[in-house]
Amino acid sequence: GAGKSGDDPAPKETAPLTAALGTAKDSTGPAPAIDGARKGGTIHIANPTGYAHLDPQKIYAGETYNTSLLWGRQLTQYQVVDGKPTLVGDLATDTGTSSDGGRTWTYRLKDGIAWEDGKPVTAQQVKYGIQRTFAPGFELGPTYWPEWLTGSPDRTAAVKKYGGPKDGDLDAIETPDDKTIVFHFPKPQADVPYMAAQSSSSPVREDKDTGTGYDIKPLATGPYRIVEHRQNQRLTLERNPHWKPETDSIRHQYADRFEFTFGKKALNTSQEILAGRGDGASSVTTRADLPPELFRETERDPAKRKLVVSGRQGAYVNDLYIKNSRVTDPEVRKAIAYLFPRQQARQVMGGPRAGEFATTLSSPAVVGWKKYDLFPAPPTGDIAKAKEHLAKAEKPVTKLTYAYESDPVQDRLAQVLVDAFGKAGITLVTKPLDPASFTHQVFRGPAPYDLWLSTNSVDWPTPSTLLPDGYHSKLDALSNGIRYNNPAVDKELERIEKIGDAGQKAAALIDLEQVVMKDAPVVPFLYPHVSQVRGENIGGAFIHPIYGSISAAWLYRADS
Amino acid sequence: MLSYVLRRTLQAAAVLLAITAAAFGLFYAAPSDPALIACGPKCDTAQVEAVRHSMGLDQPLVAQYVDYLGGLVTGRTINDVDGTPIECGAPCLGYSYTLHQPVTEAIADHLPVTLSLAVGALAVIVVLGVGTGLVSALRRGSRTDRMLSAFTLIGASVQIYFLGYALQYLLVYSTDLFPLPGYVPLADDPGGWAAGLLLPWLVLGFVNAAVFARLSRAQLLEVMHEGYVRTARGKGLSARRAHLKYTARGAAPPLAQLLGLEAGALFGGAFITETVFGLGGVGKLAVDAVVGNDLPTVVGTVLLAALCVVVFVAVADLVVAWLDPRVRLA
Amino acid sequence: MAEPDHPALRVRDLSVSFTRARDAHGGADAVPAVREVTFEVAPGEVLGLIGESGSGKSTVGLAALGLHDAARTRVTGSIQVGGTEIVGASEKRLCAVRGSRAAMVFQDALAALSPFHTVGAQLAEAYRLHHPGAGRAAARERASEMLERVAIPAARARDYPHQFSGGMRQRVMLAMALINSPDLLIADEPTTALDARVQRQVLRLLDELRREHGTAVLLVTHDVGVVAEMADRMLVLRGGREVEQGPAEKLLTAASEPYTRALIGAAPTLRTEPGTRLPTVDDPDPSPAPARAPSARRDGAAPARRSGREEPAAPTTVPAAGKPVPPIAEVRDLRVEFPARGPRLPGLRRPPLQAVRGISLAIAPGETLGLVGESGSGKSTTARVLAGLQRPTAGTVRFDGRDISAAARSTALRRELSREVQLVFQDPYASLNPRRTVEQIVTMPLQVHTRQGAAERRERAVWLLERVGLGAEHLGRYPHEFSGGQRQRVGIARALAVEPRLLIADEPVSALDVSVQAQVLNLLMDLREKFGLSLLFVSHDLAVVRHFCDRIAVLRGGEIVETGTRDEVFDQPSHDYTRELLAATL
Amino acid sequence: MAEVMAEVKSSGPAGPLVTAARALRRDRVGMAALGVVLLCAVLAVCAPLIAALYGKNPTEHYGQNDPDLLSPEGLPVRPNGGISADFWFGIEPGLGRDVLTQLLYGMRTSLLIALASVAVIAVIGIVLGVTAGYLSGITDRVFGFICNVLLAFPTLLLLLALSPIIQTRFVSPGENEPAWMQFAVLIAVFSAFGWVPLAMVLRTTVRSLREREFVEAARAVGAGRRHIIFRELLPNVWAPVLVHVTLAVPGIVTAEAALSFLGVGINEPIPDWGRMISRGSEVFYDDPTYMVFPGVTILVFVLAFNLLGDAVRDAIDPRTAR
Ligand SMILES: Nc1ncnc2c1ncn2[C@@H]1O[C@H](COP(=O)(O)OP(=O)(O)OP(=O)(O)O)[C@@H](O)[C@H]1O
Ligand SMILES: Nc1ncnc2c1ncn2[C@@H]1O[C@H](COP(=O)(O)OP(=O)(O)OP(=O)(O)O)[C@@H](O)[C@H]1O
Ligand SMILES: [Mg+2]
Ligand SMILES: [Mg+2]
Repeated sequence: GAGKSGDDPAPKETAPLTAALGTAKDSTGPAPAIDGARKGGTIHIANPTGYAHLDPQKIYAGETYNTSLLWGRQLTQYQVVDGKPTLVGDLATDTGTSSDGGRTWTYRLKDGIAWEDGKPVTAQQVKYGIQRTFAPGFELGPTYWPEWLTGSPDRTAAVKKYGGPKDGDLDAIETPDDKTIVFHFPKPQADVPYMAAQSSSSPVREDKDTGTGYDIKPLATGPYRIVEHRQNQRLTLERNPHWKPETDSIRHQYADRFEFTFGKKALNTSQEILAGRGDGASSVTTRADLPPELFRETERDPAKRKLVVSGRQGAYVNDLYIKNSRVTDPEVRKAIAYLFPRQQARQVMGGPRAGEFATTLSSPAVVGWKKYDLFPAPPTGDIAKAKEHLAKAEKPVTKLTYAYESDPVQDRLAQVLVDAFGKAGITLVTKPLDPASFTHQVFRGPAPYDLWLSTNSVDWPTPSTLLPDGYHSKLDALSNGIRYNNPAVDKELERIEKIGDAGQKAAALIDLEQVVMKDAPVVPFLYPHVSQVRGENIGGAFIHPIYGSISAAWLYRADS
Repeated sequence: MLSYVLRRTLQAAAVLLAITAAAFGLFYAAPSDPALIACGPKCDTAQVEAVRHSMGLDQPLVAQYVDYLGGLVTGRTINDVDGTPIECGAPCLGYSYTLHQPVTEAIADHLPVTLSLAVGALAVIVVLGVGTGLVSALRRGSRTDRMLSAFTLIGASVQIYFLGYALQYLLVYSTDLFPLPGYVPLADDPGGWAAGLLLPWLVLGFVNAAVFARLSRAQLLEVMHEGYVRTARGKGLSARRAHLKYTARGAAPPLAQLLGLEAGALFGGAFITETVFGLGGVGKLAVDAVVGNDLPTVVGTVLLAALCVVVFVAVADLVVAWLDPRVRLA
Repeated sequence: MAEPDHPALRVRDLSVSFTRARDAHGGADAVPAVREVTFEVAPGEVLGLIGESGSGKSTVGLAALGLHDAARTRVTGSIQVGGTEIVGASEKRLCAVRGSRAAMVFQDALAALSPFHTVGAQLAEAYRLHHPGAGRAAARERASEMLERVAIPAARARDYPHQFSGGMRQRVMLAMALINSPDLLIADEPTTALDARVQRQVLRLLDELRREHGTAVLLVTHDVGVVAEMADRMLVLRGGREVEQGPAEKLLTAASEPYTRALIGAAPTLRTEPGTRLPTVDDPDPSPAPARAPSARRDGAAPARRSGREEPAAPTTVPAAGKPVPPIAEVRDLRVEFPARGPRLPGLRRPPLQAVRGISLAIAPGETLGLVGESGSGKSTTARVLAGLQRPTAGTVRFDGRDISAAARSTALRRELSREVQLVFQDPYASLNPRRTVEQIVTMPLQVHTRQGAAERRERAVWLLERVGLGAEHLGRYPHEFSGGQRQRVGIARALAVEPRLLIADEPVSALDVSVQAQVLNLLMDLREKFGLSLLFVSHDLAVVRHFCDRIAVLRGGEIVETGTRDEVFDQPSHDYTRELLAATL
Repeated sequence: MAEVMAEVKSSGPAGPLVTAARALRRDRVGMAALGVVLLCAVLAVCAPLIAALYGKNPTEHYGQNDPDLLSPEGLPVRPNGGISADFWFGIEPGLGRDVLTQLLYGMRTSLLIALASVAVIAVIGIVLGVTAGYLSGITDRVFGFICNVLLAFPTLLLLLALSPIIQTRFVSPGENEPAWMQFAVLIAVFSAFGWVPLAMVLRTTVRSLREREFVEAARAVGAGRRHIIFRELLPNVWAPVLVHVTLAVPGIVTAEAALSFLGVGINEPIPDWGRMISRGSEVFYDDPTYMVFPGVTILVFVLAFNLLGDAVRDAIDPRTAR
């Protein structure tokens, strides 16, 4: 079977795991079979919350990407074999060919790909899908297509040039025939194959585009189709008869049905699954993590331990953010990097299961990642070193403000920080904020907070979205929340932007990362891990290396 | 009676107006912005403003409130975040941008769970609470009295979280003694319905029974010494039957009142119990909405809860007047 | 039916004591209420149980049915009802006896009837309990029949006890006790609240039962007249002990014990000279009350005007005829209606009950007006109107020339009024707050109307209690710890606390034994003399009324049928009803 | 009769309060309950003294600073929740604070909030409930309206909505929310909503008491509304009042625990009994010992408090005695 089960609750250091680009041969179906997989049966997925959006152009979150693989197909997608991801062509025959220094990208669609009603998938439908990302109401999804295709700095500027299907055809995408799709970008773009794997790159049939209705029940191209979707209640899928395995090198169609139920708390679901009560034995959770309450129990009982599926949460990194415009003195930021008590902080989060200690800005899952540690300190922090740096500060700092999303675990985490900062002579003022408006309160406007913990993630596992989208001084507060401002870095970023070759670009960004880190703009804390549970009768469960949750498209009923 | 119903209806309407207005106002004063949340973290100012406009949040608070009330009576058309119109039939409680569902529909989805939970829990509360209160009062000062007091007080001092999870762990997941908590519609499978709700009923009932047990004990002790109870025994009624028929009747009015309050609260949703047992009821819907700043759902659930309270309090008053002929309906 | 070889009731060495929880020195001590009493009642026999208030009469009655609260009462000795031992019997055994073989008429009718059930339902229940075969309809039928027998229209079976007058409630109690034709009837003051005619009717009913079913009756009463009429034998109690026992005639005419003689002598009769001081048990040779009284008024007491002992208590304050003195209180064309319960829909509504239909009364300063009349005729209602508690439907009510008909609505007015007008309630138990001690109850008017300190008030309370035959030791007790007559005296003490100018006394002596009755009447006469107290005296006891009142109004069905001076009414009654009443008086 | 009186006289009359106190003193269970309640109060008041003698404080993260005490997962290494000679009640999972001092200080917080709220609830509930029950008509209708609004208004929602408002409006961004403000808000909200059920039950009781003749007797004597409400009616409603008040205490402690779950209770690092209980139920599977101490203390306290309430009820009821 693919993936690893949770016999490793406390992962040491995971090897760098990057998604290589696959060849055209890798892109031909069927997907590599899973040992021991069987056909038939129903798989239950019990999640605490339902899906707000299923419209492919509105989906913008790891788990929904992951689950939507069941019914949605994109130009490219990650093939995962033994936990290793490879980007391959999905609807397209390969990951795309670029010309004109990265300004033109061409994709050809495979033969035999069809919608759930049997009609073939065409290049125009892919184009229509991408055109929708310009339309009002699609602000929720990623903004790369509008920005790249119009050469605009942001989506607002892009939609002024083209406002979606209502403005007619978008000239930047050409569909010479039903099978070919050609993108023309004003500036060179290196990451198109990765963007082509995003849900936004799914085809949409204009005749079936019912607006709000499509958000609830999109038309399937994948191995399963949606039979019923009652929002926040349940979602039922069954086999799509028009999906052909030989066209798909990624997905499987083992189970007969998928039944999603929403609303039950993770603790309940996890216990049901671990105890095999009710539908527990044939259930998995994809949106909920194993609750800390059950950590010890799953460790004690080997039968339960094997039901825990763990892995790194995609390319996420958990950092202590420092607002550089408020904590302007790099010496103070360095002091914070030294005193940060990673060990104690992780202890209140449940220990090693929460993740590995991080020292780098980007995740080991990113292509070309290099390990470095610019402020080496024991995991419990180095107060002496911190005091040294504080002494070097131009103005002594005695008080800092730490904002966090108000909840019990975060409350305790705040106390850990209060303790550590206190030891270094800094009074930490703690500001619990309403979780619903946390982002808004911390990022927008002149928020009066110096520190907060946050998770950054890249949209795909190359370094090209991390620094350019977060550390350029011209970016707005929403992207560059810490107000990092280093003219040298700005300049370098502008240079790198123009590189069309993916490899070169990635290497340059990786090198730039350490330059940025010298300023200690943030303190890397964890490469977070996730643990989820699967029922006794569920096979093929692993944490998707890119999307960071159990991927439904690989599951099968081990008992059927 | 007729004028009573009329007066109560008017009062209820006034209460509901006040409550919805208060909920509206409170959320307006809150620092978080529903438009931002609906739009998503990556929205820029212009987009947020567009969303705000299509949600109608750029209008004055009073106008929004009036719109809302109008929709309640006649239904209305609401814009989705992207401006697509959504038909919302009367009684329209608005459209939730978080759930992507009309609030009326969301509540209808969650209501059966809450109703089932409340009905059973009330039964347990009454049987357990009044039953132990009765036995305690009859055996005042005895060991039985003390044991029952202690038993119900455990209920009062224990947390539903704790009790719910501990019992599920011990009785469901480790030993199979109890059926798995969950909700099956009554119409589909009455047996499964009762089985799935058994543990939640017991826990909710046990935790809330103490008030009833204590109050009924105290009330019964108060009434037990009335002359008419002695008369009843003088007629030849056994002490037990005399207490059941006469003492209980005399002690009933405050209990009926409390039961009305409890019913109002339970039918409005029992958030913690619903969460602990993984039941998706109105209470959970409400708190999720509050936490997620989902204004229409908040107001909708508040309205429902308020309606329940108002109705049950009125019914309780009616019952009290019926129980005690000396009391006039006010 | 009792088996022939068993008496209906056989009591041997009965002692009853109440344990009181609160007292000074730990350890529950006991209040002995009955000590070693022995007597028997044969089938068909009537035993009159008399004795002063608090002598243990009700306690004996309750013990005979095993109704004492076992946790708080110690009962020793033996009680057999038709051969069945009651003391220590199981609840089940007792239930079979209670209500069927032995039934009881409780003393306090309002408190003894459930306020939550209609009178009819309470009666029917008593029947069905012991006739398991009887259907609901049969029981209802029987209940109506019993109500009719005690002269209550069967239609009122659907009413609740609080809608009845005091006498009607008492009759309901009686009907309930008799519904199963018991072998033994324990009647605890069954006729206290009944006028002479109805009393006679009720007694006749008892007599019928006795003859038809051989019912034995333990008649607890303080009314010597009733005993003389009904009882075959008599038992006199005092302080819980038997004083004397014997055939009624003998005890009434030639009792061997001086106590018995004094008790019987204390009762006024239609032949006693009106207005004289009555002899009491402790003071068979009546003399005026002790002089010094702690005053209710801060500004000092009115100088006590002693009247000579021989001097007849002439109604000096009564205005001479012809000389118009403005009345202190007056009602004119008074009407009081009570809305009927039931659907409020027009057409279906029952007509309101007319309790008082246009009566006019006036009370001159210092005068005592006696209000007599049958039960339910509106006496209490009129009294309540005058006290400012009931709003009249129509008519004027004046006190001291002021219109007070709004007093029921206005707290300020009622407060002012209550300084001058006080009411003694008919139902003593119900009118005392069960959670307040006697001291609190009696001093409350002082607290409201004077600025006296606690010590002063207490002193005054003790003085008042002593006047009504209670004492300082009762100050800390709660109402439920008293006998019926003691409660009534507490009520009187409360009414007298502020030295009102008009006292409205609603059957103030109905529950009192003759001795205490005499004491209370003497007290009232003293007050009348000393302070010119005016009185509205509601009573059904014509002997008392004749003895005590200056003028008399006779009420029937909410209307005044006759009014005149004492001598006019008693010597030349003009209305048939009055004549009937007088003839019925025992 | 004279004899009867002579016997009674020996006891002498005493005020109702004195006699009630005497009755209570003889109630062994009642006295034991009183003892426990007083002990809790003393422990709460003397928490700093005890902590000083014991040599620990409630805020230091002992477990985190000593790897022998807590595992990397944050659970006590030693069995039974880390109970040892140093930590008599063990250490807290996660932060590794000392449980005994947490408990003492936490009791302080929770009891302060609960007792203060209950005091306000009792006063408002009694005054409004009895008054509204006695005065029918317009007063009663206004009362009914206010009660319904308050009852129908979800407390939780108010707290959730209120706490960010307070944070942004009343607390300067550079400062921690002062402890007194947290206390005041909680007490205010609990009191504002807590009095309603009590008042409504009292209203019902009083509405039927109002029809009793003794109230009429008081009116006849000229007693004003105040007197009737406070002197005549109030003594007759102590039973429901005591029930409500004694049960409100655990109710508020647990409610406050539930609030800290949603982040609107008493904030860290102020030790809080309610939060200990929430935390205890979180770690119940892994470290049951941690639940035991707050759980048992609260149970004992609640039991004692209610038994005391019963004893007081019995002592002031003239008709019951053991
Ligand atoms: N529950 C009680 N607790 C304490 N003492 C009581 C109790 N009930 C009655 N007593 C006392 O017992 C004595 C006898 O009371 P009982 O009711 O038998 O008198 P009674 O002869 O019926 O008087 P009355 O004619 O006034 O009704 C009285 O002194 C009374 O105060
Ligand atoms: N609250 C009430 N509601 C309805 N009817 C009432 C009410 N109070 C009294 N009545 C009725 O009014 C009539 C007169 O009652 P009232 O109490 O004045 O009689 P009474 O002359 O005092 O009789 P008694 O001698 O029996 O006490 C009765 O028929 C009674 O049933
Ligand atoms: Mg008596
Ligand atoms: Mg009367």
